[in-house]
Amino acid sequence: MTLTVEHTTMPVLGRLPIHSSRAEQVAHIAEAAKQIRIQDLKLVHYAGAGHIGGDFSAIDILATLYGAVLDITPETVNDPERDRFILSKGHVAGALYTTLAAFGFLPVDELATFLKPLSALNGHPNRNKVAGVEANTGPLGHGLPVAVGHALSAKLDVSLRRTYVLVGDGELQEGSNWEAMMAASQYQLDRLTVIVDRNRLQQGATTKETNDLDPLPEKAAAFGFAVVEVNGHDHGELLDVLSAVPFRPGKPTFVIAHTHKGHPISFMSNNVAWHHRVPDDAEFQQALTELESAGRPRFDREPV
Amino acid sequence: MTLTVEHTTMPVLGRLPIHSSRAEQVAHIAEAAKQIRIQDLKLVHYAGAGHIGGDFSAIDILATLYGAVLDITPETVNDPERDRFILSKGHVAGALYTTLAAFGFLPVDELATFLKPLSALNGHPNRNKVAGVEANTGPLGHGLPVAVGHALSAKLDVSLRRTYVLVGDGELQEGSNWEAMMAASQYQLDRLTVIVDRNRLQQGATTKETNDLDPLPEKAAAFGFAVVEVNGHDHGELLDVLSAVPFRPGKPTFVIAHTHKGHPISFMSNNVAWHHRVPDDAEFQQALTELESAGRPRFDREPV
Amino acid sequence: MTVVDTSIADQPRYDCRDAYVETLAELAHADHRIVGVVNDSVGSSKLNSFRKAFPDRLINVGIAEQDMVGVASGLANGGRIPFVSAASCFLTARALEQIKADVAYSNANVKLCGMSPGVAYGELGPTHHSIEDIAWLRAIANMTVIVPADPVETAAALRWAATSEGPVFIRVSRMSVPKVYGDDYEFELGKAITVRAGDDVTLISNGTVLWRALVAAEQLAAEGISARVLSMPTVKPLDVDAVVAAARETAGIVTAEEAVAGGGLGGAVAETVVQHHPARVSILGFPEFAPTGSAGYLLDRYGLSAEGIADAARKLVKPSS
Amino acid sequence: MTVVDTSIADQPRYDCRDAYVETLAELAHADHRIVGVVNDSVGSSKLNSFRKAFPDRLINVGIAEQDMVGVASGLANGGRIPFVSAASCFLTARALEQIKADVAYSNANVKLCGMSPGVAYGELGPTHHSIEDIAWLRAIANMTVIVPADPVETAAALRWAATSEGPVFIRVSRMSVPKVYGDDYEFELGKAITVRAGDDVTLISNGTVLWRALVAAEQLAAEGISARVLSMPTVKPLDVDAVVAAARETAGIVTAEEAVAGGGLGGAVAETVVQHHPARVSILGFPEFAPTGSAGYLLDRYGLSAEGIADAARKLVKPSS
Ligand SMILES: Cc1ncc(C[n+]2csc(CCOP(=O)(O)OP(=O)(O)O)c2C)c(N)n1
Ligand SMILES: Cc1ncc(C[n+]2csc(CCOP(=O)(O)OP(=O)(O)O)c2C)c(N)n1
Ligand SMILES: [Mg+2]
Ligand SMILES: [Mg+2]
Repeated sequence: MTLTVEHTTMPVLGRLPIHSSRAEQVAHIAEAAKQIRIQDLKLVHYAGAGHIGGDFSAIDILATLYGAVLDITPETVNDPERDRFILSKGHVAGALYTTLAAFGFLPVDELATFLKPLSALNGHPNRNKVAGVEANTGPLGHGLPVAVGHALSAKLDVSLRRTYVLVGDGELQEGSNWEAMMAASQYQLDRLTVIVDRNRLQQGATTKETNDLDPLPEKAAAFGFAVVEVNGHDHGELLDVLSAVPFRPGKPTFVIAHTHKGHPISFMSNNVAWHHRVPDDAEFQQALTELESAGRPRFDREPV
Repeated sequence: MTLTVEHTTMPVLGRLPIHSSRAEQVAHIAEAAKQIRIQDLKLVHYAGAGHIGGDFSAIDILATLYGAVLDITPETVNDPERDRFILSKGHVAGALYTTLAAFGFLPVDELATFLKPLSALNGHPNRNKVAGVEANTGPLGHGLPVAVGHALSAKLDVSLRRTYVLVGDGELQEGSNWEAMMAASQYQLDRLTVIVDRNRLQQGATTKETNDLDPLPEKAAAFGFAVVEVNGHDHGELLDVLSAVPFRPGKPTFVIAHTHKGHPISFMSNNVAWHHRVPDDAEFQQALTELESAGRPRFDREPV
Repeated sequence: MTVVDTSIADQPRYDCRDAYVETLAELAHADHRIVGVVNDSVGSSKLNSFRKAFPDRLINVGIAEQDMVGVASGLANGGRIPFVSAASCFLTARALEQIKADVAYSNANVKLCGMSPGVAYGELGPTHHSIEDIAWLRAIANMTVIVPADPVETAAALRWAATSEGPVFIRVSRMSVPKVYGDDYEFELGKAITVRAGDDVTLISNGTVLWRALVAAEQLAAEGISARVLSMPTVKPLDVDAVVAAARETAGIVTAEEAVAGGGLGGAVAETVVQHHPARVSILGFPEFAPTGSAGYLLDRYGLSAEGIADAARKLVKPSS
Repeated sequence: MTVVDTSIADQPRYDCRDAYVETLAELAHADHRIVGVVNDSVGSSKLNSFRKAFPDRLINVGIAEQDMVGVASGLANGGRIPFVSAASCFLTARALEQIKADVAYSNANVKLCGMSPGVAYGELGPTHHSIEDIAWLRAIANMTVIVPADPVETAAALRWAATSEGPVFIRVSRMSVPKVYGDDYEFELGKAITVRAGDDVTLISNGTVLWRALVAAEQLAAEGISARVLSMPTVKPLDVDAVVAAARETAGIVTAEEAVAGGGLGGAVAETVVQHHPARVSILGFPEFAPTGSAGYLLDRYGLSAEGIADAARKLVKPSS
């Protein structure tokens, strides 16, 4: 199996006009998320590598951010006053590239180079090669300190630009995050938003079995953050929360987005095996069918 | 000024018989703490180096641990079943050496080699050179992970031996500590006790100005510890708390010992300048007079 | 000791992590002090079977490398013999001060096993390439650095480490390799092994590149160039005598390793020859952060193929004008 | 450029951190993008006056080196030019993966200033000795490594760093040194400076050891040995031509640095000569974790004194039988 341009079929969706209604925005994000998932599935299946579980866990968040929240467009990708988004869980680079392509930062057919020799589309994002990437991540626990640094620069500039960083929940086991959270709170970086992809799975097991993060809201609150919990697959909730930050003046925001790894694919969802498994032909077909079937996939937040 | 054996005048105090009364134990610890401070003052003054502020902040804790809590004596210093004490804030090595000498682990006159060429008594403790030292510390944020490792080994051995680790409050800004705390809670290491020397000062400023740890009790509780606060200069409180652990079965203990850097010296106490300043002749004399003057120095816990 | 040398390129290939887990389980059965310590790397270290056999003796601290190494040091204080198993890139870069202070300087009996080192993670990119690990750990005093070349040597080095007291770093390759050694191989610390005799030029290698050096030697032989191939599993302490003999007896040395060009095996060989017997050394390795590509692609691209090694050797034997 | 060379040992001594803060303030006045980033190291980096002058532009993240370097990378993303000032031992050991990923691989415009490197912390012991920093950072691609020898060179290197784009590591010495350079000195990246001409043997040094090499050269001159002294402030990229010329024109090279023996300047020189012009090199540095002792005591103990350097040079010129 080889990935070719034939597999890069996603339409470029772009942004809606600024004054579109909330309902229009939500529908647009939902369509984007659907297209991004379909395209990302093809990338992983045909390239034979990737982190599809974490990709699908994060795509609704990415689609919301790039589709309606971030003040950044392909034209302003180098504007110093752009909002910054840092993908700290860099192993879902495939989801990021696909999202960037969906919103016009990257030619869709360039996705066909994913993981190929000399491609800009490495297994982890490289800001020197891909427009729209703000930080070279991959080792966990790096994005949050970098985001704090950017939020500090904005504060020094007395700028209103915002910084968003998406971290994995397992990733929060890295102490560097807690160092950064203390500093963010000390410097009252209320234009910094940390989004946790709270899928309760890490590479080899559940977070609970490995090194439990709970009570996560209490941890984040004790580290000086305003904490909000959302359904991380509900575009409306995500849009409302991510565009409303800060919630408490002077406090950075910690959004716990409850998600499922592999959502919404029946056989992937909440299944640790899909951290970096590659769907075979049958699995690929089934996943494609599930994604293309009408209706918005249902996600009920688990009892914690 | 040169440190010589003439300056190593401290009596060896040793331990009281096991069945001594609490009052006797407390009096013994108080006497030990006094002698250790006098000796440590001489070390720093005559050697011309050391961290006297942090030493004096921690000496009551050290004297309580070695004087009445830890199941370790000069004879059992290599016994696999001994309790372990790890000084994570390794910059107060002088206080540790002096305490070890007070309780017979080290000849008192060897203290005269403090910081001298080829001495075992380095500016930070070396477990390969000094009996009673369990870990080579100095870089902050190392002792707690090591203590977790030891507590795990005890648990694997189904042993009742305990692990105590003393950390600085500024030190808790290191993320490695929070990694270790998550693991300690995950593994339910209830025979592990973390003692924080909560003097609210770090190297260059207050913790509050630098990177505030508060609300520290909430942080530790959210990381799965049973939290207890004590007056870190009150030998009775320290004895009661440190010998009563664990407080919650299955939970490691986090003892916040409220202290003053430089306690009880009038001009050092709670003064950041004394992190590693060396008392000149006049200061030395005054400090000595204050230490030798009768009565137990008073320490009122600050309103937080 | 037997050296498997006929048409090595055609032999079956092995992922050394399999030898790693087999050996670790064997050692753990024999010695209750042995424990594993991981950073959510049970799967990537292939330790699922180990966990099944010794559920209490596989300590997973979560994604927290500093804690992982500190915990290992504490476990050693408690009498355990911890084998830390984590991707070499994260183990060495993230926990370097713990490796220095808690392991090397503390002289703790901790075995650091750097899994999937070099460019094994291929397309995952430079953040996941562990090409600096050898240079980094070699710079730390009291640290033994071992880079086995095949599953036999991996197992032998692990057995040696389990019974020797003190800090050891062992690279455990993921990129599959043919067997270089027969099963009678015994690991000797600090000793080079002449896996092929020769007088014209010397190839010094280890890890996943050693068998490529053997193939290069065959290619050179076909051209009438007799290449000595030294296997150098121990980068630190280095076998000074073997390097000096090579410097003295052949036209020059090519070092080839799955690592940065300089500071590692090549650096150690260079420092040895200049201090004992100056000679030409060609140091092969990665000179930069690699672009996207598979591990095999990257090795070839940077001359760590049989062809690349043979080329470097030819230049030493017949320097162009 | 003038070189101060008469009886250098008798000249006044300077703590290079003073030149550091003066220059940083001067740069910060001229360019609003410059900020300091510290880990509770305001005092130990002597930045109290800087903080007074630029209260908002000194970011103290607390005792948290990983965060410090990550924050610096983020500040650079926001258009700032961060100068990270922290004890070199903690900066490099504790934040190595951040240095690799967030700074070097990201090609972020971050200047890493390793304060009080080498054995400056003397009696504080090996945990505080930063003797591995050069070897560690040299192994990382896209990383410039500079080790200035005196306050003049420290200031010049900082000015260069402020106006050049990209990652730089600069060691800022605490152990006091005489001035080697006149005030007209200009820093040129990757260029050795012949601070003393000579034909018999070459001494290559930098940092706090350079002036000792100059004294050694005087001692050797008294015995009729003409020693060339090369100042090598840039360890990476190395001045290959100057090293090759030394290898070609003199009997051998002594490298002397306040660092581990191997992997750093000595390693870089060794790798260069074996690949371009094999020659004898004697690599001076620390071969182990140092025992208790002051910085001066330790330098002497490990042959990094004028006498030790001269001794090594004599052996190259007149090899004993
Ligand atoms: C420092 C570091 N250690 C280990 C890894 C290997 N690793 C890659 S992904 C992953 C699991 C991440 O889990 P989580 O953060 O929960 O992400 P998600 O569930 O969204 O995939 C691990 C351990 C890494 N990339 N970086
Ligand atoms: C990793 C690391 N960073 C920086 C230092 C330098 N340092 C030594 S002591 C100290 C302050 C410690 O403050 P705290 O932990 O509160 O200790 P105490 O107040 O008891 O002295 C600092 C920053 C260090 N030893 N290790
Ligand atoms: Mg997860
Ligand atoms: Mg303190």
